[in-house]
Amino acid sequence: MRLTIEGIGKDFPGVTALDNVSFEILPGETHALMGENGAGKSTLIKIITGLYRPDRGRLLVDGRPVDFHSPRDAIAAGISAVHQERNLIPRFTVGENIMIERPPTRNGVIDFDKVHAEARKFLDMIDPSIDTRTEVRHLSVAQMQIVEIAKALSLEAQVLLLDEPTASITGHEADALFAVVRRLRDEGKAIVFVSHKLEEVMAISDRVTVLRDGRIAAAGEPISRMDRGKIVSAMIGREERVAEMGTRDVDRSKTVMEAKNLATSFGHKSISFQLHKGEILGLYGLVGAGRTELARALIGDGKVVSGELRLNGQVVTIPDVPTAIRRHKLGYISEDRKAEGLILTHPIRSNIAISVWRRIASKLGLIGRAAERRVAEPLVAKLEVKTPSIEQAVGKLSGGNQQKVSIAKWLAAGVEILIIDEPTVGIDIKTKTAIHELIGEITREGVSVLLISSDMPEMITLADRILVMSDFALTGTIENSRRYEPMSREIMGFIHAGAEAGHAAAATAHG
Amino acid sequence: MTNNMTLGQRFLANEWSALAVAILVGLVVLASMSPAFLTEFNLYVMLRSFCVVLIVAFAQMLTLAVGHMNLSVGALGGLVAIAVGGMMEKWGFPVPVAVLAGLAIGAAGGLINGLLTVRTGINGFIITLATASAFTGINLGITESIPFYNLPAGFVAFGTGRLYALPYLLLPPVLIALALAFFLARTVPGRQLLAVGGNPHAAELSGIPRDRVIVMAHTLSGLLAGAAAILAVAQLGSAQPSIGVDWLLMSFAAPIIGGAALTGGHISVAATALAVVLIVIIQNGMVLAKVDPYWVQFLLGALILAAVGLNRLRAVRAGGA
Amino acid sequence: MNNRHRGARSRALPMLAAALMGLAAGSAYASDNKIALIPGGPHPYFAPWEQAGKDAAKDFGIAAVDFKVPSEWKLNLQTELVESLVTQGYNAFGIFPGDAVGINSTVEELSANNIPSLALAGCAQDPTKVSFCFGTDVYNSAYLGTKALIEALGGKGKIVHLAGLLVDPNTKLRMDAVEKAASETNGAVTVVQHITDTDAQEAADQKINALLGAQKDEIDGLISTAYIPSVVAAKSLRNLGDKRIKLVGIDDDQIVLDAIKDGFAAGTMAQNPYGQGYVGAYVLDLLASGTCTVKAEAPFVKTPQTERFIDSGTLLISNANAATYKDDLKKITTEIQASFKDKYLDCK
Amino acid sequence: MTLSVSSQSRARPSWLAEQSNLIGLAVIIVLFWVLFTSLAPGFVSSFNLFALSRSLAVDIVIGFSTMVVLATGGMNLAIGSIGVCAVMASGYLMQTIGLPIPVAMALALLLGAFLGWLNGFVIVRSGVNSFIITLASASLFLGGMLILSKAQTFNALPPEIAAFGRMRWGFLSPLLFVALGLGAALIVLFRFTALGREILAAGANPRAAELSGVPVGRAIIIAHTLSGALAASAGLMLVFRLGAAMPSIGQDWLLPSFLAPVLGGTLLAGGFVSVVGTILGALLVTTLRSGLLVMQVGNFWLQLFLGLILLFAVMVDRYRGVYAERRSLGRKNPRQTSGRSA
Repeated sequence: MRLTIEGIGKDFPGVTALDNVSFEILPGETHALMGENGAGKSTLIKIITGLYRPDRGRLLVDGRPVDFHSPRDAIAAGISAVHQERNLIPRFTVGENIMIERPPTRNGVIDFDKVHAEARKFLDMIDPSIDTRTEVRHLSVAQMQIVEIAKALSLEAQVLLLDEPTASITGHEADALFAVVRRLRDEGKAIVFVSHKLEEVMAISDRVTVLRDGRIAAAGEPISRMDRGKIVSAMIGREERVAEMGTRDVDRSKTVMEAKNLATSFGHKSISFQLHKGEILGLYGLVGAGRTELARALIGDGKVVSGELRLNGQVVTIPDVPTAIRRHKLGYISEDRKAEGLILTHPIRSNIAISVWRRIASKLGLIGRAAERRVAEPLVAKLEVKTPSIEQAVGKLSGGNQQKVSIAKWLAAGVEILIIDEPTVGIDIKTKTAIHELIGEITREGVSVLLISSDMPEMITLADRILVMSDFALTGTIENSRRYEPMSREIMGFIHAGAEAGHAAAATAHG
Repeated sequence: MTNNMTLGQRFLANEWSALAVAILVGLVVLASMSPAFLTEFNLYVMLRSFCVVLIVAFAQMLTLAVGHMNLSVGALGGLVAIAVGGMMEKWGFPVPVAVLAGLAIGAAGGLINGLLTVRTGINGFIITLATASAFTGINLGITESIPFYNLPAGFVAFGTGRLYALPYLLLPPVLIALALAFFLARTVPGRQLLAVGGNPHAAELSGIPRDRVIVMAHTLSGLLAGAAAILAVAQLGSAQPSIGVDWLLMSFAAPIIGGAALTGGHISVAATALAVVLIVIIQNGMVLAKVDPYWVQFLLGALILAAVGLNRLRAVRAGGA
Repeated sequence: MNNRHRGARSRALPMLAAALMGLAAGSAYASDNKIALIPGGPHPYFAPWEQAGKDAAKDFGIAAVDFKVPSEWKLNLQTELVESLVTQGYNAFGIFPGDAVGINSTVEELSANNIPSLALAGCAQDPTKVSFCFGTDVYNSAYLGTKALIEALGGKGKIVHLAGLLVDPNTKLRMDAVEKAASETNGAVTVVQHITDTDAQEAADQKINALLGAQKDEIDGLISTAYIPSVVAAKSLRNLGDKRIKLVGIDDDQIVLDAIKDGFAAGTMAQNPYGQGYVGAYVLDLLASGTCTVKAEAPFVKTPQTERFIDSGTLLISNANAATYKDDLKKITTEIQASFKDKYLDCK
Repeated sequence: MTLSVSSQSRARPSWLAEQSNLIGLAVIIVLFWVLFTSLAPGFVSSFNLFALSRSLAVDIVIGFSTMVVLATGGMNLAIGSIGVCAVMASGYLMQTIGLPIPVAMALALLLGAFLGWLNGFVIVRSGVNSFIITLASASLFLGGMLILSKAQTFNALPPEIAAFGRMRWGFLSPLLFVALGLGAALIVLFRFTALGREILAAGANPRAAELSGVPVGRAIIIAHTLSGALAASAGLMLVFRLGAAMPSIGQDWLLPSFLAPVLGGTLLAGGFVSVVGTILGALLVTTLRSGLLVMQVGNFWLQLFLGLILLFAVMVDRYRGVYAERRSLGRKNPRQTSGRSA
C-alpha cells in the first residue's frame, strides 16, 4: 500500500503546526520521521491515524484520496500506530488488549482461547516472557510498551507508525523490535519510525524525512545519502540565528541551590548538582529520562525521599508548592502550559497576579481589579505580551504570549530560582527567540534558572552548564562552549553512556 | 505480579470476598437472635424485596461502567410503572404487550439520556437530573398522583405468588443477572462498554465507537430501570406514581459497595448482587431487632463511605493501579 | 380495591339523598363564592371530597366548590397551592393541614384578607384562625378501634399499631389513643411497637410484610389507624392464610371489607370524608357570603389540639353492619348538616 | 436567551459576554411576568407578590449553596440534609432547651457550616469525587437527624418566629432582603477577595492553581463550609416562613439548587460564578412555579417544565463555557471537554 501525504497543513491558535508537508511512504520500506520537539511530528501522526483533521492538503492511499473522521477509518484503511502515551485498558488482560480491535468470536461470543492464542503469536515476536492472561495494570512501563507494539502488529496493517517506540524499553527488547520491523518490511509492509535517536534511525531505516518547525526539511531521502551531520543540520537548520546572549555575569562563588544525592518518590536514586546565582543550568535528556519528575520533587509536588537540598546554604524540606513559592521563592513553569501552567478561562490580569493574591490583599483579604492591574500591567508591557486588553482570557492568546504570561506570573511572585520545563515547545520561531532573550534578561536581574529542555539548539544557546540526565540519573556535566557540533556530540555521548549503564538497571530501576 | 499470589491472597483480593463474609456473619447473628428469621415466610419477604432493588442496582451499574451517572433511574421507573399500569387498566392491553411497551419506554428514556450526554459532552449527572425531573413531570401530569389500582389478576398474582420461600418475582432478576454477567464478560459490545469506561481515549484510538457505546450503556440502563418498575408494580399489585422515589441512593450504594470504580471500567455483577443481599439483610434484621427504621438511611450512607474508603485503600496498597 | 369505580357506584347513593335534602331545604343560595377543598397531598381517603364538593355546589347554589390536590405530601406545596388559589379568586378554604402548626401562618394570612377557612378531617393546633375543626375524632376513633381489637383478642395479647405519616397531625393522637386503650387492660394487652410512616404503598408493603415475616408468632393483634396499612395488612394476612392474628383497620376499602367478610379482619373504623366535604362546603359558603358567623360559645368538643372541634362521625364496621354502614353514615351527614346552622352559627 | 457571541469574536472582553447572558435572562423574566399578569390579574396582587418574595428568598439562598460549590467544579448533594439538620437543631434549641432565638439560629448556622466543612475535609483528604461523598453524607446527616429527633416536628416555637415570617416591608418579605444581603456578601467574596479568587482558580484548573501556589485543598474545604452555612440559612428561613421546624424540609432542594446558578451562568465545570445570575435564575424559576399554578396548568406539570428548563440552560452553559480550545484541536475535541466528568 502506498501512502501519499500531500500539502498537509494544520493550524493551532497563534501557531502553524504543519505547513505544506508532502512526502510518500512506499510499501516494503522503513521510513524514519525525524525532527526536534515541536517540529510537528506527533501532529502529523495524529492526522495520519485519523485523530486530527488536516486544515489543508490531503492523504492518498494508492493514489486515491481518503478522509479519516476517526481512528476507526484509519484502521480500516490499514494504518495502525503505537502512540507515545499509554493507550491500554488497565483492567483488561494483555491478550484482550492486543486483540481489542477485532476480538475473534465463535457464534457471536468472544472466544477467549483464540484471543490468547492469537495474542501469543504477536507477543512472541518481541518478548515471549509476558503472560497474555495477566492484567495490564500489573505490568511495568517497558512491558506495556511491548504490548502496545504487539497490539499494532496484530492489526496486520499495511502501514505501521511507531512514535518513539524505544523510549522506555531496554536495548535487547529494542533489538527484537528492529528484527520484527525488518521482517515486516521484507513482507512488503511500510514502517514509519519516529525517533530522536540518530543511531537507531541510521541503523534500520531505508529513507528519512525531517520536519523542522512544521515544514519539510528533507523529504524521503535515502539513508545512504544522509549522514549524521546532514540529518542534524536538517533538523535544526544551519542558518538559524543562534541568539547572541548578552554578557551575563554568573556569580560562581554563590550557590543558590545545591542537591546532595537526592532520591525522590519518582525513582531518582542520587542526584547531586549545584545552581549558582544568575546562572542558567541546563538539564538535557530524552523523553522519559525523569527531568520533569525531578523538577516536581524539588518544588514539593512530589516527595524527596532522602538526600539533602540546600537553598542559599540552608538545608530545607519543601512540603508543598505554596510553601516553595512563598517561603523559598522557588517557581516552576510546567511543560504543559494549558493543563498545568495557566487558567485559560481567567483574564491575563488574574493569571499574572495569582501567586501574590495573599500579598497584595488588604488586611481584610480584599483585592480590587485595580490591585491586580497594578501588578500585571507593567509586566505585560515589559514582556511585550500582544493582547487587545488585560481583561482578555489567557486561552485566547497565542502559545508564545501564553508563555510570556507564565513568566510574568513568576516575575510578579518575585522568585529567586525559576525551573522552566520545555519553554518553547509548540511556539513559532520569532517568539521562540524573544523568549530566549527574556530568559537571559531575568537572569541578569538576579534570578537563577534551571532550564529543562530536549531542544538541543535551545539548550546550547541558553545554558551556561548542561547536566545530562538519562533514566532518572545524572550521567554528566558539560561546560557550554556554545559550539553546536562538538557540544551536541558530547551530550549524545553522555546520553548513550547513560543508556548502556541503564541497561542492567532498567529492568529493576522503576519496573 | 498476580501469578505468584497464593490462593488466599487471590480470594481476599477480589471484591466480593469481604461482602460474602459480611453476609455470612449477618445471617448467623440474625438467625440466632430470632427463630422467625429463617422461617419460610420471612425468607420469602426478604427475597421479594431483593428483586426490585437488584435490577435498580444493575441499571446504575451499567452507567457507572462507562464512568457516567444516571440520576433518572427512579423517575424513569415511576413513568414506566404508571405507563404499564395505565395500559393495562385504561386501554386493556394484554400483560405481555404492556410489559414490552413498558420496557420500550424505559429504553427510550435511557436513549434520550445517552444522546443528550454525548451530544452536549456534559457530565451525565446534570443531564439525567434534568431528565429525571422531566420524567416525573410527565408521570404526575398524566396520573395527578392517583395510582392505577385494578390490574389484571394474573399479573398481580405473579407479584405475590411463591413456591415455598421462592417468590416468582425472583425469576426475572436472576435471569437478568446471568444475562448481564455473560454480556459484560463474553460479548463484543459488553467488553467495549468496559473498555470505554476503563480508558476512553485508548478505546477511541483502538477504533471503538466511544459515543455509540456510551449511548448503548444509557439505553440499557433505562431498559433495566423499566424492568425494575414493572416488577415493582407486580409486587405492589398497583401502579403507584411514587414508585422509584427512593431508588436513587440504593442504585448507587449497591454497585459502589460491590466495588464499582467510579471512574468507570470496573464493575462486578456478582459483587453488586451480594451487596444488595447485604443491604436487604440489614434492613430485615433491623425490623427484627425493632430498631428505628431511620437507621437504614444512616447505615446506607456509612456503607458507601466504608466501601469507597476500602477501594481507595486497596488501590493505594496495590501501587496506585 | 378499585377506587375509581367505587367512587362512581358510591356517588349514586349520596346524589340521590342530597337531591332530596336540597329540595327539602329549598333555600338554594345563588352565591358567587369560590370554595376550595385542599387535602394534605394525594391519598385515597380524600377521593369523596370531590363529589361532596360538587353535590354541595348544586344543593346550595355555590358558584364553585373545587377539589385541588398538592402533587406531594409537602406543606410548602400545599401552602403554595393555597396562595395561588387566592390569586385566582377563591374566597373560602376547607383544608386538611399538612402540619398542625405549619398551616396556621397561611391561615393567618387568609383571615387577614378576610377569607374564611376550616380545618377538615384534621385539626390545626390552637391558637389558630380557622373557624373550627370538622373531622373524625381521631383520638376517639383509634380508642374505639383498639377496644374492639382487645375484645376480639379476648382481653389479652400483644398488639402492634400501624400508623400513618409522622408529619400527619393526627398520627400522634392515634398513638396516644391506642396506648390509653391498652393501658386500661392493666397489662393484659401490651403495645409491642408503633410502626409509623406506613401510609405510602411501598413503605407499607415492605414494613408490614417484614414485620409479619419476622414476628408472626409473637403478635396477636394489629390495630391500623391509616388507610393504606389497613389494606396491605388485610392482603398480607390473606396471603399468609392466618386468621389467628386479629386486625382492626380504618376506612372502608373493598379489600378490608372483603377481609372482614372472610374472617381475616375483625372490623374497621369507618370515617365520614363525604360528610366532611359536603357540610364543610355548606358552612364555608355561609361564612364567605357573610350571612353567618360562628357562635363563640357553641357546643364544641375540646381535644388536645383545639377547643373548637366538631365530630364528623365514626362507626365500627364489622360483619354485623357490613351491608348497611353506608346508610348509617348518610344519616349522620344529613343530621349534622340540618342542625348545623342553629347549633354552631349566628345568621342574619 | 441571546446566545453570547463572545466566544467567537475575540475583541470584546468577557465582561460584556457575561452581562449579555444576564440581560437575556432578565428579558425572559419580564416577558413571563407580562404573560402571567395578563392571564391572571391577581398575579401582581400584593398578596401574591408577598408570597412570591418569600419563596424567592429561599430559592436564592438554596441556589447560592450549590453555586459556591460549583465554583470549585464539585457538587454538594447534601444541602437538603444539612438544611434539615440545622432546622431541627434550631427547633430543639429553641423549644426544648429554650435558648433565645438569635443564639439558637447562630448555633444552627454553625452546625450547617460544620457539616459542610466535614464534606469538604473528606473530599479533599480522600480525593474521591464530591458526588459520591456528598451522596453518602446526605443520607448520613438525614438518617442521624431522623434518629435523634424521631422525626417529631417542633411546633411550639416562640411566636416571634412565625410573626417574622409574616412580616411585610411594603409588599415584600424581609427574608428577601436577607437573601439579597447574602448575595452582596458573595459578590464581595468572589470579586474582591483573595479567598474568592482562590476558590475560582481551584475550580477552573486545580492543577495549574496548585502549581501557582494556591492552596487548592483549603479552597475546596472553605467552599463546602460556606455551602453548608448557606444551606442552613435556607432551612432557617423556611422555619420562619412555616413557623415550625419540620423534618420534611429540604427533601426537594436538589433540582432548584442547580437550576438557579446554571440558568444564571455559573459554569458546571467550575471557575466562574455569577451571583446576580443565580438571583435572576431563582426569580425565573419562582415566577414560572407561581405562574403555572395561577394558569390552572396545575402543579403536576411543573416538574416537567423545570426539567426542560434545566436541560435548556445546560445546553447554553455548554457553549458559554467552551473556549477557543474547541477550534484549535481541529476536529471536534473529545466529548468530555473541561466538564468535570464523574
